[in-house]
Amino acid sequence: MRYAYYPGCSLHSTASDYQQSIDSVFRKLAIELREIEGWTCCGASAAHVSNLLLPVALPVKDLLQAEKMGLEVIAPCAACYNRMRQANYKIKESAELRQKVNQILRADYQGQVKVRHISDVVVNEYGLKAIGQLLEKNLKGMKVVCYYGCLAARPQKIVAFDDAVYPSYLDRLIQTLGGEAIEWPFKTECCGGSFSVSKKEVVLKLTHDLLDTAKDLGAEAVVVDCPLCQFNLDFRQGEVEKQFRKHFALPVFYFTQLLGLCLGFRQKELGLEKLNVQPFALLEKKNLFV
Amino acid sequence: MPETIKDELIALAAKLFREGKISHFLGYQKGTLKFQTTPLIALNPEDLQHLWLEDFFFFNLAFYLKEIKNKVGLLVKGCDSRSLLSLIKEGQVKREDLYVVGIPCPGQIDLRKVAEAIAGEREEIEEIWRQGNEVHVRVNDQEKRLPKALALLDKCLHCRYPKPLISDFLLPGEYAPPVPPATPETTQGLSRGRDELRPKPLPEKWAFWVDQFQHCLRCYACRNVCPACFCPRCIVEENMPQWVSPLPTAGDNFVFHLMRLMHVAGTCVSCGECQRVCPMEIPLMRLHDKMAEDLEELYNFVAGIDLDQPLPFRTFRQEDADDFIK
Amino acid sequence: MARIGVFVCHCGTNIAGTVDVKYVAEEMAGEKGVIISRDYKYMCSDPGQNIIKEYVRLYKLDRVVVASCSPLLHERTFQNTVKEEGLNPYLVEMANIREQCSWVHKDRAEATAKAIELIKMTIGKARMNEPLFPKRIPIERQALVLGGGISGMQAALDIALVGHPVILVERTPSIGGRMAQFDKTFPTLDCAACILTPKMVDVRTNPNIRILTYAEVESVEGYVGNFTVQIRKKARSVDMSKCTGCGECMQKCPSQVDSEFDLGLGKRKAIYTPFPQAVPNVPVIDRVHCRFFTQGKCQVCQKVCPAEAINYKQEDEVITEKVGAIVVATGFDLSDPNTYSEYGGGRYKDVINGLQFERMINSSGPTEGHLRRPSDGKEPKTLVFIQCVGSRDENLGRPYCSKMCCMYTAKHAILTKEHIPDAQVYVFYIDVRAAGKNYEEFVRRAIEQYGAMYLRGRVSRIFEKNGKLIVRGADTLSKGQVEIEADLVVLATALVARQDATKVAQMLGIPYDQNHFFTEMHPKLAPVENVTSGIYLTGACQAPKDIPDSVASASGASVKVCALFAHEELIADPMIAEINPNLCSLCHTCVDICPFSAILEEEVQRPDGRLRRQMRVIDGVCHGCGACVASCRPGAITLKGYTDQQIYSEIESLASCF
Amino acid sequence: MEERREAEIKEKGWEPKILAFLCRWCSYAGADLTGSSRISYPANVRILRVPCSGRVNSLFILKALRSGMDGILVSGCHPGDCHYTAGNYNARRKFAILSRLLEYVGIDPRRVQFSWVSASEGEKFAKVVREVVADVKALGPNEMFRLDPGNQNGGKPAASPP
Repeated sequence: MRYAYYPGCSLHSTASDYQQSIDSVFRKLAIELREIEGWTCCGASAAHVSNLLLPVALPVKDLLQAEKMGLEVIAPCAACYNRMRQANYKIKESAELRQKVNQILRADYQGQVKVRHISDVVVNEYGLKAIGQLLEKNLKGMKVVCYYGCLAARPQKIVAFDDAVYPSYLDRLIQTLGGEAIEWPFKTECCGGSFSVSKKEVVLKLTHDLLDTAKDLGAEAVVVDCPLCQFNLDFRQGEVEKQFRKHFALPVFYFTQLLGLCLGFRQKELGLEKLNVQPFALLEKKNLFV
Repeated sequence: MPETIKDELIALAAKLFREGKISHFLGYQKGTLKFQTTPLIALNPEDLQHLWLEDFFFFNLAFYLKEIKNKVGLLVKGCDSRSLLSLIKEGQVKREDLYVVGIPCPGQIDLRKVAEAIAGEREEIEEIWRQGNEVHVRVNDQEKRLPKALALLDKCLHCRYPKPLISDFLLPGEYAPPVPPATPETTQGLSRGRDELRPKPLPEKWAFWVDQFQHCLRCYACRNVCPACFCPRCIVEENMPQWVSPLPTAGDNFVFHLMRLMHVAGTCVSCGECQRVCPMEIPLMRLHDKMAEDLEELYNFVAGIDLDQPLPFRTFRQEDADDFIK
Repeated sequence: MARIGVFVCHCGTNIAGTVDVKYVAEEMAGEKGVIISRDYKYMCSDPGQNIIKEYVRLYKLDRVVVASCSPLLHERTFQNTVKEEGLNPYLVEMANIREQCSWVHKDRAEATAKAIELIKMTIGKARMNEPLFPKRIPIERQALVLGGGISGMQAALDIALVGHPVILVERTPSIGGRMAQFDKTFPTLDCAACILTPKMVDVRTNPNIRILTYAEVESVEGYVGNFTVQIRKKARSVDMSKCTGCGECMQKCPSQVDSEFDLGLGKRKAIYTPFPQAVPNVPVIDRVHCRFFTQGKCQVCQKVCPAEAINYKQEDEVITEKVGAIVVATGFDLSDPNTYSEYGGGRYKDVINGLQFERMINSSGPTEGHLRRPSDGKEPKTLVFIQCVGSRDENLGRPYCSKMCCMYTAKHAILTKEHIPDAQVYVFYIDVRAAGKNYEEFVRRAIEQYGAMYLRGRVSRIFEKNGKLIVRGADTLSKGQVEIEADLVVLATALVARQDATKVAQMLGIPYDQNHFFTEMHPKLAPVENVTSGIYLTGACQAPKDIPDSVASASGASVKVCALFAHEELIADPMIAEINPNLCSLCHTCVDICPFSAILEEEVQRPDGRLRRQMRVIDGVCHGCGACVASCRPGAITLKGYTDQQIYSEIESLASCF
Repeated sequence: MEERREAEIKEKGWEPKILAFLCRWCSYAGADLTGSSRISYPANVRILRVPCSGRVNSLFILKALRSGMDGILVSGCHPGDCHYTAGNYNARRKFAILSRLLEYVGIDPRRVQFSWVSASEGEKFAKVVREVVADVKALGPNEMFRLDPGNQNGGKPAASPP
């Protein structure tokens, strides 16, 4: 298996731990990731609210690179994934836009490059059965909630690869790893996204609700596959605790980190020390600490 | 083609005869003219001894299914198989009555083009053989090499379906387009993309076609050879009312050819036989290609490739193109 | 050689004011085949018609061309005129020189010249006219009604009351349909059973109605007036002629099964009637769950039956019936509430749908009319109703409105408050659609008198917290998010076509829309007819319909059936298509093109005794549109009245004018 | 007749002859409404009534062109309004292809036009006729087959085939 890889800005900065764990896990799964050469911004955050053309033209520039490579694209960040899928959709939908974008990029892109979310590839392409056979450790006794966020689910017909409101692919992965994925109604509730920067109080309220219900249901950790969600739930957790006078101490893992642990990698290979909410006590309790 | 394959084919067909699965087997036999095999209609295993497999077999044997309404075994090239599909869709043959044997095709030689390329006459050609990407011709003891584009039938240069789309048995060999698909135009769409007439102003087009139509003798060879023309009696032979006058005037020829186009729309698989047999060398395929492209563009319909797709004039979609209507 | 008479009408000054009618009449006299040509002030008047009659008689005319107004106006008039003289009415042709000439042109010379050409075209056509004779098709005056719900029952009754025999086929063991499941009906709140049960009895006791329950139609062949249907009567395992309906067997049967009728909220036995008032009141054995059929022993029902009616050996029986008309009243399904993941996707027991609520609040339902939470049996105090669940939802490909949810939700709100006065009821809605007699008033009552809290907005999520259901949604009027701690949530799930609707449609040869609802002939002007003649639609198989609408459409459909049955024979319009088998290639283009399924392939014996396959147009089914004619490449099909010959002759006649 | 026509043309200037195939349920009734509303339009159009636009065979159009009609109009019910449910949809496909073929052999699409006119669109019918007449006037007479000996209207022999 071989894919064109589009890390996006997060994976090189706030989510470098995600990147580390992906590198390790994919090495083990023998899936080759070829980083798209000279990739540029996917058009999320600022671009797509400022202009209609830019958020399509930007990802198309990267997709054109991928087209040359002749490979499907993996995007680990839900925002990048969402942008690229949207760009493909819009390019196919509107002849006018297609023409404009191609004019700008001096290219002939028809929206044909397939873009996959990293979890989609791991769970649905590589398959849980195959993963089950590689495990060296398991998450026995660990109760988690899986948090999917919105960008890999909505708009449903453009990006979703599972139920858009109540997805279950991460839950199924956690079960395969031997852990307990708690039924949790807030799987796709809003985390506040990039309001984290501009309107922090909104994010604090929303993340509080998420963490609070998760804790209530007995979760010991949260599992995510989106760097924005991870940032809000993990980095802001201290502030939430302070403002709402509650104690959560819920580590927020990337799914690749837990998968990596079960595949036998050590914490350093998975960037676990970069998590804000320290996971080591929990991991020790579950005999996963190495 | 190696003798072993011929033996294998004869054994297969003979077995089909013995088992009563076929009453006819359609293949090729040695022709009386050079570089041309003649259709063989075998009625029993003995007839099969005349089977002759060499690389010159442009005849589309599906043609005979217009007449032979029995259980038939037949050889088909990739492109011929589309005629079969069309005839099945038109209710003229039943799939279960056919035993289809696929034959690999290296691309068929267009003798007219070869003669033109060597600036000689057909009769002067002593030998033709294919080698690599070229066609070699011996004329007056001299060997000439032609690129395939100058020696193969036009349709072979744009071969989209080298492998039969339906078959019960495939003779061994390579089922690949004779010319590698070089540009997107040759692989996508039926477009030959080179009809210089298309962008011309209307009067020039009319002048061109009226000149062509006025040469038509109304010999009806195009119609008679066409695997898509299977009506028991053609409407041009109708005289109550006589829509098309039998006199070969440019005007009535225009009505005849346009009518024929409309009648084979969706069934015509662009096999090119009409143009090949036209004694007046009217470029009929330009018309057929234009229509095939329009059908694909407007209705996403390509003739003879999908049994489940309804013929374009037997169905509609509410959202079909409407822009030409006031 | 035709003997043609041309009659040019002045229409007072309507035509003569612009067209030189005298000159026109004179010009026509010289046309080939024209024996006489004359003008008159009003051709349609009695004296005018008399002139035509006189000339037909005098000159032995065999074609009549009237140049006057639009044939849409007076074609029938002049057809009758010549008929009185013994001339076949289809030998009359009209040239429209008023609407399409004198009224739209001002220049006298231009209009006159055009009138001449129009008449010449018409003469050209008339020359090719042939006498046509309407065909008579016998009608089997028995109707088949598919579906024994309120719509099917009403249709069966209406037809039977006129005196025609009706076969009413119902798939389940009893007639009654959805309405039998309801508690009360809006907007009057009378009890459904009270108005339905008498109707069921009427159906049962009507001597013209044969009820076949636990039966399904397997095949339909033929055409209007002459359908042959095969009906499978599933093995009931109970002899209908012996059973007295005492119910002893149902009491003693040891197998308990979830009741379909109660939508899983209650139980039934393996031998059962769906509900106590079932018609016929004869149980069936559900062989999938019966101990005797699954394990080979038990036979308790047989032991206790005082009438010896139990027959385990009964087999399915397929009967063949001839009917002249079919009324389709197959009804609707509710969309599966478990598919809406935002509402719990089936994970919460206390999220139910409207029909389940209906069963629960029904005094003969599984809780005997007491509202109970399915999870713990407690009485709910806070109830949330959510409307438009799966309706008006583009994402689900279901853009339509389910029509009755607004009304039954208001009804549920009222009934809740009547059962539990201290309950709090919330209703989430997008719009309230209460366009019906006394409907809006009913909704207002629910809000104002019963205090139901209507919240305009959608629910984004339902989740469980501390044993309560938290319903989180938007209230777009107060522009805020609301969270309600509910005990019970009722979803007004979308009404959808029956799961097997497309199969039924294909069997009957009727069209259906993208939502699989059956399509009427015309949405406004032919709402119960179907393009397939002799098949009529009624009730919710066409689109969501409430009881009044269903009953009205049922009566409409019955009138159509009775109108068809008013004569022993169907008089078919002679202007229909005809196929010449000698020219036909059997390509079936015509079959695919025909919107009425009027063309079939059949095997006929030739004079030499050999069989040959050929196509035939069914008289009475063909509507005469001519689409097949235009698509027949060898010209094997003729449309009588608009033949190729006639049209060719019209074109030629016009061409010869210049 | 050729002489007569030429004389006529000399006298009045050339006026196009347009043949219109109108479906009986919508467009024909629409044209009637144009009349009863007394909306005038040029007198060049001759109406031929057919039951449905689906009845119109491409041969009618080809034959009409061949017979020297300067313009042809086919008009039926709007999509979805066909009295027979689908005749106009079937017709539309054939006309679309025929129209493109005619264009390809050099016949101006403005000579063979199509429209949807409902029974209530008297105004529209007049407008359509006015447009078609103006279009065909701009194109000039249908001279396409006039040199043809097969033309029943006489004429001069075509250039003899080589």
